Amino acid sequence: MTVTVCFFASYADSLGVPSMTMHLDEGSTVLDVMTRVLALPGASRLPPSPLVAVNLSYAEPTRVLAEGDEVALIPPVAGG
Amino acid sequence: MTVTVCFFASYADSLGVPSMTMHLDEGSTVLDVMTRVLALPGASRLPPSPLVAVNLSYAEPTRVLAEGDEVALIPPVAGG
Amino acid sequence: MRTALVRKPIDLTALLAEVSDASNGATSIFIGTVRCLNDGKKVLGIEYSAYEPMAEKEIAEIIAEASGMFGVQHIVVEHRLGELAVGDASIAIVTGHPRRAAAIDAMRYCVEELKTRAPIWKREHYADGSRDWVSAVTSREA
Amino acid sequence: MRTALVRKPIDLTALLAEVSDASNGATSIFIGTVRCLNDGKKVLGIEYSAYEPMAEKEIAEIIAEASGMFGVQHIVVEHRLGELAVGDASIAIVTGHPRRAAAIDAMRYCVEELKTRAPIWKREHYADGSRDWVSAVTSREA
Repeated sequence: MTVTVCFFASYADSLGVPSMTMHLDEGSTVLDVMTRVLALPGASRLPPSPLVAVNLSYAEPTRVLAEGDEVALIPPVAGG
Repeated sequence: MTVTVCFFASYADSLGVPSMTMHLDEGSTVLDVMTRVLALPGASRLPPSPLVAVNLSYAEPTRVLAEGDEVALIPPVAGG
Repeated sequence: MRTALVRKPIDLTALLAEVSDASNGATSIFIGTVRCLNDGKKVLGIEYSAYEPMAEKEIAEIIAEASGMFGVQHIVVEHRLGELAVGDASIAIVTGHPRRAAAIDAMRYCVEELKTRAPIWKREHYADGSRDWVSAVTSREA
Repeated sequence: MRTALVRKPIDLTALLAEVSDASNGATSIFIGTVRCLNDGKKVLGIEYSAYEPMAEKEIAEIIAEASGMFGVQHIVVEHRLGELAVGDASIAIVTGHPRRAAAIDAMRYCVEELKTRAPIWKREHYADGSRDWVSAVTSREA
């Protein structure tokens, strides 16, 4: 299956891209995506367990993904 | 000695005057003023122990008064 | 820091300009307005009056207390007196500070203390033509 | 109740009109502004960005929570994105209710939750020409 992975703010700067398409085995979880992301060039500047949202809601690392999901890595927020 | 006694809002309505001059013996207290006020016509609509301010600050009934003091009876406040 | 009893509409924009400071990160505001219902009675307006010199002194003391407790340098309070209609602002409290917690705490302290201590009174005018002095004790307050 | 991410100056007067209701006795406002100093560094401006659809959803949920917890029907939140200068408002939260406690509690809940949950980021521009992403964890927040 295919998911879209989105990066923002300092994470997008570190990885050099705002998003990427990722091909995953069925049954893959958020943790599987994170493992792949943390192996990318520039990922050494990311924390070991970044916050993640799936389809616009915060999600646990154990969350099982589905075809077409939008997975977003959320840097520490600073709104307001 | 002489003091000025001021009434506001519902107290002024009940007593029919906004203020009065009161002649007192030396050593008189806030309580002495209240006793005199509560004997006035219309005073039956005042509470038995109204709040009092002397010279713009809240004062206890035991407060000893001085010549020229301004004694104000303060109805329940409702600002804001 | 400033307090005033005023007899014209409160100008919130002017108050905001007054607390403005490049070091502020947070501005907190409370506005009290005349509402159309109180204790189930339809209200047409409110007449506010005060023991003016004492009210100004008491509010100035409240502001000084809030400034000391929360370290807030920028506080302005205006309370309107006279005849107000439904929707008119009777009070505005504006605080500014680098941090939000202090700005909000100072605003809340000022409104709570003012409603307890400032010698200000209101007489409501009802749709049935009657008028009544209202107190924080006899009515549930805004 | 409404939330919006906007790219132009926040119009507080319009937001006040939006929460206005004859049954309101209390209006509470929080305004966040870009301040000139953060952690001892002189700030010239801030660039705000967001994961926009999620930020709007998250803020809408926060408003719904505040409405349920405090019974407040009138809440509007605007957060500005893009390049802001010192003194510019980045956020305004306005609540209206018959009673002051609910209006202030709802305002405070919205600002605290928004700062924790909404996926919004800021990059500060400093007087020395450098730029840095700032987080609530690494800086003391306004």
